Amino acid sequence: MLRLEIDGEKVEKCHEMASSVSSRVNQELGPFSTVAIERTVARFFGIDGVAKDDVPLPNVVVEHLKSQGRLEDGVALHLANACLYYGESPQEIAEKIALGKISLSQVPWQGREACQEKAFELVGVSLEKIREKRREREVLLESLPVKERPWLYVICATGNIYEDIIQAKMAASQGADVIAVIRSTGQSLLDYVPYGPTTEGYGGTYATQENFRLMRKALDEESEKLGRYVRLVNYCSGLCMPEIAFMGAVERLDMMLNDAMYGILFRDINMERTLVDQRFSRMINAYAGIIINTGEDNYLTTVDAFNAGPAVLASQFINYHFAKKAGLPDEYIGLGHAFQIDPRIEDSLTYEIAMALLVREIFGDCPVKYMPPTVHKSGDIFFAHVLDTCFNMVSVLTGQSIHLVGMLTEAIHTPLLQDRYLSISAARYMRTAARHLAENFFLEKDCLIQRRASEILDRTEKLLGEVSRKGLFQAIEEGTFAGVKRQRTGGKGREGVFRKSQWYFNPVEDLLVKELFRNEA
Amino acid sequence: MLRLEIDGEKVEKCHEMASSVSSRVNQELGPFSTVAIERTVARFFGIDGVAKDDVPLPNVVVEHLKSQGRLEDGVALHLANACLYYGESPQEIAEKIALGKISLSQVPWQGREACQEKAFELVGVSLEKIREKRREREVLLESLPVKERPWLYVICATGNIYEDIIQAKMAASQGADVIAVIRSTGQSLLDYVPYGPTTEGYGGTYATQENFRLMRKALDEESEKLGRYVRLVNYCSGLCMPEIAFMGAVERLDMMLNDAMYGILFRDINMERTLVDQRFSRMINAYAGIIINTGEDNYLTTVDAFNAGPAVLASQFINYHFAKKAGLPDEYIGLGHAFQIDPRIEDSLTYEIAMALLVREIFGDCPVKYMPPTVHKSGDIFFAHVLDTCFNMVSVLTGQSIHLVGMLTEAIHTPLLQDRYLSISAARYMRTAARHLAENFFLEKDCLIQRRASEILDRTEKLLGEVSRKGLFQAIEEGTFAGVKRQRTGGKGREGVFRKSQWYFNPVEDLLVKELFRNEA
Amino acid sequence: MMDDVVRENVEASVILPYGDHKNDGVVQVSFTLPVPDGPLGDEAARQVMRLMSLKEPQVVESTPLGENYTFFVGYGKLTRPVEISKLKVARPLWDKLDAASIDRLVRERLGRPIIVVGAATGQDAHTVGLDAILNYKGFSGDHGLEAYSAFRVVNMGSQIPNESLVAKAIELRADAILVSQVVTQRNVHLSNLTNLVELLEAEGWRDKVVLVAGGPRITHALAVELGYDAGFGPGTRPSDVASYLTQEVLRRKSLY
Amino acid sequence: MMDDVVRENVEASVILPYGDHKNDGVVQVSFTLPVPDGPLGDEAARQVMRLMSLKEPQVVESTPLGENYTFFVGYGKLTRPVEISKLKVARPLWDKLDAASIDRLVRERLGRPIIVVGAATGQDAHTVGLDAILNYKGFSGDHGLEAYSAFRVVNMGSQIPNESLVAKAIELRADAILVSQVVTQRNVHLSNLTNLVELLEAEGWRDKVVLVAGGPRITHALAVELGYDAGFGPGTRPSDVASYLTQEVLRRKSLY
Ligand code: B12
Ligand code: B12
Ligand SMILES: Cc1ncc(COP(=O)(O)O)c(C=O)c1O
Ligand SMILES: Cc1ncc(COP(=O)(O)O)c(C=O)c1O
Repeated sequence: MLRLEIDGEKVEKCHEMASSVSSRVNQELGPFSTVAIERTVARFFGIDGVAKDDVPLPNVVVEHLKSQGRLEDGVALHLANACLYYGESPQEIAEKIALGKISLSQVPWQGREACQEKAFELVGVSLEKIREKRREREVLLESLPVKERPWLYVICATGNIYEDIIQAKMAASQGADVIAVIRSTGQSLLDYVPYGPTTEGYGGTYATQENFRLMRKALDEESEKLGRYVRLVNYCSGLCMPEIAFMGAVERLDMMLNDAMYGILFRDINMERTLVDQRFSRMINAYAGIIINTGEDNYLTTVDAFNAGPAVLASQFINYHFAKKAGLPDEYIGLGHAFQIDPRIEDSLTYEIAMALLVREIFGDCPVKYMPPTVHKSGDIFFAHVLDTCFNMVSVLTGQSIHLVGMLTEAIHTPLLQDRYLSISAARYMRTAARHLAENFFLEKDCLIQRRASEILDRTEKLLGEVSRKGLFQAIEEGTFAGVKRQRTGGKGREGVFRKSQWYFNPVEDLLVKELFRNEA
Repeated sequence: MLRLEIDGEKVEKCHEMASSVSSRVNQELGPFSTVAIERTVARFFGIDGVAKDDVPLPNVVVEHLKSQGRLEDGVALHLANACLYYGESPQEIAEKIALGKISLSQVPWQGREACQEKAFELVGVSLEKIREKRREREVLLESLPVKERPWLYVICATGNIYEDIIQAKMAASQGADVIAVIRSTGQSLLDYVPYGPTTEGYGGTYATQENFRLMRKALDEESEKLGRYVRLVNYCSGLCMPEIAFMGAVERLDMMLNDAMYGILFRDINMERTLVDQRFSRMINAYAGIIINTGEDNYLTTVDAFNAGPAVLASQFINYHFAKKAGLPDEYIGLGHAFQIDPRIEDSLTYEIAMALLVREIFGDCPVKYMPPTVHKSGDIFFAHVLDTCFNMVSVLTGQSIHLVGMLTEAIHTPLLQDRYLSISAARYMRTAARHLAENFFLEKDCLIQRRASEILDRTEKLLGEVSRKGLFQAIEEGTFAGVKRQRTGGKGREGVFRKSQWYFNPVEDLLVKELFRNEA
Repeated sequence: MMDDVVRENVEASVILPYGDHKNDGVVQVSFTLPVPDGPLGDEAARQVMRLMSLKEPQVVESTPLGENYTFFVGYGKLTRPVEISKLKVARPLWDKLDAASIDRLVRERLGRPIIVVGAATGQDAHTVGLDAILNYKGFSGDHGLEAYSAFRVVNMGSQIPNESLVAKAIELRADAILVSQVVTQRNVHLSNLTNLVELLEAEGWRDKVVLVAGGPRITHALAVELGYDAGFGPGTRPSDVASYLTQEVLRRKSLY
Repeated sequence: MMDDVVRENVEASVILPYGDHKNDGVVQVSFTLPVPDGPLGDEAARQVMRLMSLKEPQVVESTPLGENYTFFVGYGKLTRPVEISKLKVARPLWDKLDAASIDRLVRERLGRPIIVVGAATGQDAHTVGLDAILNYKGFSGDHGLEAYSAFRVVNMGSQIPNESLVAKAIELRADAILVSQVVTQRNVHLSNLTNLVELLEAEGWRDKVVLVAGGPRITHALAVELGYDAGFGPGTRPSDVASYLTQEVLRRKSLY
């Protein structure tokens, strides 16, 4: 087995620092909620669908309350109050709000206790539904076990969910274990979640509940046929993180891309907004038994991968602790890593192995999501296939868990049918041909791999030292991650962050905290 | 470093058995010579060119002597005798023979001593030319050093030497270290060597001296341009082994395919003919400083590679000892091996590594020629490229010396310009990206690689035991190698083998033996 | 007829390549042009794609292979569709039989084994494909003709002159001749195959045998064109050949 | 003119793809058809190749991708040649200048830095290409425009609405606008690029700036067609852009 000699104390030190960094953020942001969280609570109440002009009802409710100056209390109290008073369902209340027939702040007050009780009752239905979906998955996994590792993960990105379905099933039948439906370019900056099936997106389909449902259904059929449960992934990033987390939970997605800092760095979303939203969305992921995928691979596409090791590792530590604090156990924290060192560098493959091993070993119980080379691929699809083969080799050799299958046409277009097939079959070959290869080897003392890994760990420790000294906000302001600088007060969606009032109440959060941290209490 | 724990005693035992197998053959065949050897001697005398009907003059001379019933004495005595008597050059004598103007057996006898002296003088010129070519190579290698390993070896096979030249230069500029010009299908069964440049061959050009010269010249130019000596290869197998060895020696080829058994097994050439010819041809190779390539890779294309390990290794031992007994030092014995296990077999890559390491380590000073996957390639050029990438990886990981670059279009056609480029660039990438990778690893005790290698060595020892018990002739008759059975008395070219008379004299052999085994005396 | 069954499985009667969307027509191409790398080369490459009737030709890679030669990878869209109903599909006519049925049929109807002579002819030394069909061991877990009691097989091996093959077939009064041709360079397989037919005709034996060709570049259509009864390409299983030969030999004697 | 020099380097006036021999016309293709794997599918694939004007179409691989979809690899020979002299090659007009000359030229002739505003517009969040051109660090060892005293650079970053870009350019009285467009799906880059031109025209600013587009799917010809002054594709070096901008800006002011 390839095992590094890692300095356990250094790792411990990194964990401590990252934990304190995330605690400090959580503490500072504890008093805040966001429009996205409140819309999520509305969804937990069962509010769905769109009003005229396609505005989703959760947005209608939250905007309405905001315009009345009462959003600071959270939507839950006011919705429950209205339900009690009118004796109607939240959906009916929401529809009436949309028609201007009800004004939430005008509804006669039914008392905090009654409202809270009603609220717990109403969101309880959704929570039960999520538990139900989780059990469903467990049963399916029992009867349709997935035996081979790493899981082969491919994307569909036609922009038409029905076309995606054909392609996803085909990919599954070719050997894919995980299907990710790529999201339309730009959805992360929409401050609402579109509704219904998508037939014309670009760079992908919208993350809508209907799309989730359609694809999950199709994959369930295919899983049955193949005798192997095919997992479904979508994105839980952007301005609607928590709402999408909810949708994924009730439609039995199995994995979601959810990173504590991705929106800040790569979509210029406001820091506070993202950091508040990530916590709540991850609690939902945790409750639903959904594996999250963090986005450190993106650093490696933005800055020079050869030098980005410490920033990637530091970010993984931080992302990990944010996730833990949102109630995710290790087995659900799919940290992102990627094979992106310039292939012209001498010994690049050796460096890739070093970093892949390091991440793998430090987060031994986390299912690392290992991403393929992309940046250094060109239109030479043949050489791209060579690079992917090396990536496949490193993945199997270092025992990765989730293997995003690289595409030979990465530099050209989102995958054609044939690209996906060729890439899956290459990855499958490696998984079989090198299945027990790693068991044959161990590492020489002080070899290049060992030295490289130690160096990266050392530099990570230093970097985390700086971050914990400055705090995460300042570190990001100074461009610590992916070379991107963002201002705490800048970025999109900042207007959606608000300080909770003294009356603030969020039954979903209360219940999730209770359930997720039961043992800690 | 990846190093097997090999049982040194077993290896020693194998060497002893293989050595005795080859000694027995050499002894048994000592009293024989062949038409090809005599034609080679004629060439050493300086006879070249063709008579009418394109029959090469060396053939004319040998056929003439044969028709006169005096071939058993060897051509040397009679040629020298004629030269002395007529005071003409061997070439002039040969031309006259062709015109029916001279009858060798009729020439008045000048005395054995005078004839031998004349013969030594005449072949001495050719031997000096070969030494000169060897020095030339040494000087070029000094000024145009080749630094990277493994050497990348590619083929040209257009059937037109001038087109080959364009392609060979292009390949060299793309990074090829060794150019092999593929020989026209079927030349091995011609009992003469065609003359002049080839512009219409199939599956390749003829191995002619002119083709050798043209290509060597072109590659010398390109070497100069690139600052790196580009080696040239051609085939020294078939009914004309020794003649082609001579041509390669005087035209400064750097490597030649020369196997002790290939002709028998794969071209159904008579056993005795091949085994007599191989010894003489290899002595010439040795004298010229030409690396030979043996053909065990062919076994792996003919029978199931997973099970062929012991036969390959046994054959390598035998080929090695034949080579040693022909005066080749280890550095010139390029044993053939190949990556050919069915890619659908679990752990196929691990088995490939095991065998590649085993061959590499047993013949530590021999430059193994490692051949790429071919049999299991289909028209799926993309997957073929994946297989080649794995082959490239194993080659670098196990420290091979001569790397025949696999082609993604192997199953379709001899390489197009673009195929060669794509394959060379894939191999170069691996050589750089994994340059020091092997230094990071060592092998676990009793791992699969170790176990597989030991098993193959054990079985090789048994197999060699059988072969040495039966003798090589019977072993081949029983289909020990590549599953091919041949009769000692069967096969092509048998009529060209003859028992030497008591007057037999071969000045080339005498001089080569003296030079090559100087230290042993 | 199999072909029509398959035709029915094709959903549309007119089809186009499918890249990412139905009927998008996307095709990948690669080729080398004798031009230097640069804007002119790229335009020449696009022109090649236009000559191939590809719309929106995209050069996604151009790499110099050496002075004045450039390798191109491109994508384009074919808009000229294939009309399924107009395709002419040639295949030998036979139904797959299992080994037991074949052995029984031949025993019961012919009363003796079918005599088969096989060879790789001319300069061709590729025996693996021929052996796969003829020898006991077979191919992909499917036994070769030798494994059937229904066949008596003579595998002459490689590099057999057509003359020797014909002589052997006549000598054995063979029911079928099986020829393997792997090397296709400069179309040597075509002349070899044609020459065999001519020899057989000259000997007056063409009609007395079922004449079959096989190899990676052989299709049934090509074989028929060259005067053979059937052709078998890559991936052929011995049991396919056994089924075909049984039916064809019996049919000729009106026993099937 | 570079193009003619290059044209002269092409040895023949009429060229064909070169596989293994001059003018053999060999082209590799691959595509997927909505047909099941089998003889009908192979024939359909050969038909596709015929529609692409390929002679001797050879299907070397057919693999089922799923029910009713088959992937094909093929080789064929193009016999319709490219006439080199008829090709229209579009490229921006500039000579390569070194950094020192650029800085000197601008200082001496313009007397102030060239003001450049750059952005990845619309939904496009790909900044690496734009940064490679603009930022100090540059690309492949070639420094970006920021490294020159000749330029004052404002890199607005990614996902910038065209409106903001135009507003910024007007505010700074920019000499040049540099737009990066990487995502091309459903031709979103075309509408983004066109829209920018329209906005600039509406503001009366189109003629006041040198307008440049760049990205992996941008060619000069395309950019010009869309109303830009120049387009830069993959592999562009910052020094190319610096050379072009210097010459173009000075030329417009009759200083070059
Ligand atoms: C193994 C091999 C060899 C071995 C052959 C060993 C042997 N005992 O057969 C050796 C090393 C000797 C060899 C030599 C040469 N080879 Co070679 N060889 C191959 C290789 C790698 C595999 C062929 C094979 O065994 N396939 C497996 C069998 C099972 O498949 P198959 O032959 O297609 O057979 C199936 C069907 O076609 C069909 N079939 C075949 N025959 C018949 C007959 C009948 C009657 C029927 C019904 C069916 C049938 O059924 C079979 C089972 O499904 C191919 C490349 C490749 N991957 O295909 C090159 C290849 C065929 N060789 C090639 C060449 C050029 C040569 C050489 C001329 C030159 C050289 N490169 O050294 C020499 C000369 C040999 C000669 N005189 O013929 C070329 C041919 C190019 C072309 N299109 O013409 C190829 C394609 C490689 C290449 N890219 O250059 N070769
Ligand atoms: C890195 C990357 C990303 C990163 C971007 C990080 C960042 N900070 O830029 C991340 C991960 C965020 C990303 C996301 C997405 N990406 Co992306 N990404 C890439 C990738 C791998 C490399 C691009 C790159 O950096 N190239 C290196 C630079 C130096 O090259 P360049 O951009 O061509 O620039 C050169 C020239 O074009 C020119 N140039 C470029 N701009 C300009 C401007 C001017 C003025 C000038 C003069 C010159 C110029 O000069 C540069 C230097 O030579 C490509 C695939 C690939 N290998 O190309 C996919 C790719 C571009 N992405 C793609 C897609 C679809 C997306 C997503 C929409 C969906 C998804 N797959 O997740 C998202 C959405 C992003 C969005 N909203 O735009 C597709 C685009 C398909 C298409 N043809 O439309 C690609 C091709 C991948 C694929 N096969 O699916 N991506
Ligand atoms: C965590 C995470 N979220 C989201 C995305 C992409 O989604 P979008 O383009 O919608 O922001 C990525 C891309 O890799 C990611 O890593
Ligand atoms: C030792 C040796 N000689 C010769 C050849 C091929 O030459 P020919 O086809 O002319 O026999 C090979 C093929 O691999 C070989 O290994």
